[in-house]
Amino acid sequence: MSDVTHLEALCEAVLAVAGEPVAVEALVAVAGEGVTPALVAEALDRLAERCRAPGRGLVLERVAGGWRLATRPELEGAIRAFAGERARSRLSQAALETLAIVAYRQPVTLPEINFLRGVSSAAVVRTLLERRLVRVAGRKPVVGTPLLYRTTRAFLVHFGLDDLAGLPAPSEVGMEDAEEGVVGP
Amino acid sequence: MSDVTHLEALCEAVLAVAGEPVAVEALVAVAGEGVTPALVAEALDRLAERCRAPGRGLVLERVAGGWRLATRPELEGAIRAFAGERARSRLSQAALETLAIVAYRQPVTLPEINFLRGVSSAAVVRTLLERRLVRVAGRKPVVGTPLLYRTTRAFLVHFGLDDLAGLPAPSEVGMEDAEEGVVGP
Amino acid sequence: MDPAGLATAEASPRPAVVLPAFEGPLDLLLHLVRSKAMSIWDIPIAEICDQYHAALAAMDEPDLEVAGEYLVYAAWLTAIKSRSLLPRHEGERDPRSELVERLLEYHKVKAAATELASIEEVRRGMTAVRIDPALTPLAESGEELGDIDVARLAAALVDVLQRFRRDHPPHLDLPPLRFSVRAKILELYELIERQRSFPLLSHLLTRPDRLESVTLFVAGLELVRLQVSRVHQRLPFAEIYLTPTGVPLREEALGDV
Repeated sequence: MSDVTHLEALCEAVLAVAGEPVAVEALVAVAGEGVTPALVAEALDRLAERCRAPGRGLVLERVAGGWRLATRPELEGAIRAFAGERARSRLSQAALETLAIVAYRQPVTLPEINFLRGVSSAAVVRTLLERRLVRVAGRKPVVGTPLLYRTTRAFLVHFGLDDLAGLPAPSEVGMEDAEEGVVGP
Repeated sequence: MSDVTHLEALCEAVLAVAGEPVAVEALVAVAGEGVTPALVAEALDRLAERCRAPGRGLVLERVAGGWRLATRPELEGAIRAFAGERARSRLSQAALETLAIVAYRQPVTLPEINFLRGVSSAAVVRTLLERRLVRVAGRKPVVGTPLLYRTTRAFLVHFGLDDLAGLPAPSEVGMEDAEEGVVGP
Repeated sequence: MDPAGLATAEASPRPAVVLPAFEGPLDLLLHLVRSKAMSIWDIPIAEICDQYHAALAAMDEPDLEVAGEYLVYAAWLTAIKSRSLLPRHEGERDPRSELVERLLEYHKVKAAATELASIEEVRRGMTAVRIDPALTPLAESGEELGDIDVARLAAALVDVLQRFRRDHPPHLDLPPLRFSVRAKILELYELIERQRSFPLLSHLLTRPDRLESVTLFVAGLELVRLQVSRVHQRLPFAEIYLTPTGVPLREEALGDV
């Protein structure tokens, strides 16, 4: 068995038990001596390619700075039926708005979120903390030293982002549209 | 995509998240109408066959109660290395609790930590010392002069705090405050 | 139930809301500007205030905090309007520009939220693969230190303290008994013998001391057990009558009570 073939099997096995994204460096570390990051990258490429074949139920995706195996989104119905779950609840509009503010403006404080949304968002932030989609990242050195919030690794996984740079650019989310549509003469 | 191809993907996805052996009947039940046990058996055969290809890290096994996906036994070394590596970079629930006690109650002794947690925490404190999250800060002038522990500079850096006054009261992060009524030993 | 409103209608048994739900005064204002194609530079304050009023009236339960948010906005809009009517000094900003900026910023937030929602729509169908290793099960090894923040630390402290309190309940203070069952049995016996049909419930309810009522009730049960008295109650919660059976009460039968 060639090195890369063995490495591919190793990556698949490790990722399958990890249950979360694993960094290339971590795979290099467990692969043993003489294995370079380039070799691991090649093995991961092959693994991703193989997962794309018809009849496969898994996808290999790059999220949160690592690689993760997950089930194909099309198979959601079967997975849910098996687990006996109802449809997973989506995030509410309030949660999505708050998350968008934290994501694009981090680090950000609760008063800043309240100001931008025009409503008190304390309860929403608390729920996002519980769901581990945002985290506390220190305090802002202003009057009242409010807590600062940032998004988490779980946020990146939830939205399939490799890092924050992968967030859709503001222009992609209709800023020009806003200028034209909203602003009158 | 043929029925069996789709079914193969479905079986792989369900087995990959099931966490326990899955009976053929359970797969038939989630596969939807018109799918027979024979068809599922064929899909499982194909899945098993495909897992035997070089470069695959998973095996499909028949065990009591049904079928399960597991890692290839030869890769156990890598899996164990990965598990060990991961344990080193993680904090157990016990360690998190102990760190919380040191952070909020410092300076604090090991007997005081044991008293609050209700279990011996010596090993956990040692781990936190090794991880440089807590440090020894003198001895308490009581019988036995136990060592006093405090959090470190690295602790503050990790949590983004300037000083210990920045630690939030539980109520500030949406936890009901459990302080009242709890006394030290 | 869901104070933060994170779950959607899908997870809630309530019927879908007919009115479009607004996240607050800013959201409603943005909606009005867009749907009525009104100029952002010339927002009719009176109409907006009417709409705010309608939104508040449509709420199931008036919420002071939410009402306050609408009021603050109404006041702010009124202030902008009145300032924009005054002549401006040279170089002074148009008082309406802050409103325009806020609406634009909020519009961006909503657009980003929509974007996140569409990503989530696809991704929530995916589940992380988690299979068992062939031989040694993978121990649950806690969490990545990098994923732990002070909120988790505070939560861990609360866990410890709650568990501590559960394992160390406060001591029960047992005050000495102020009434003896034996004395109450004798007292009740006399009352029953005298009245033939004694209303126990009324008697219990008029005792000033709850402990005395409890002791009397136990004494009543003792009399029934000793077959000195019968008990009648016609309906649940109705009066309880004790009547003598004719069997005399012998003090030695009381034993240790």
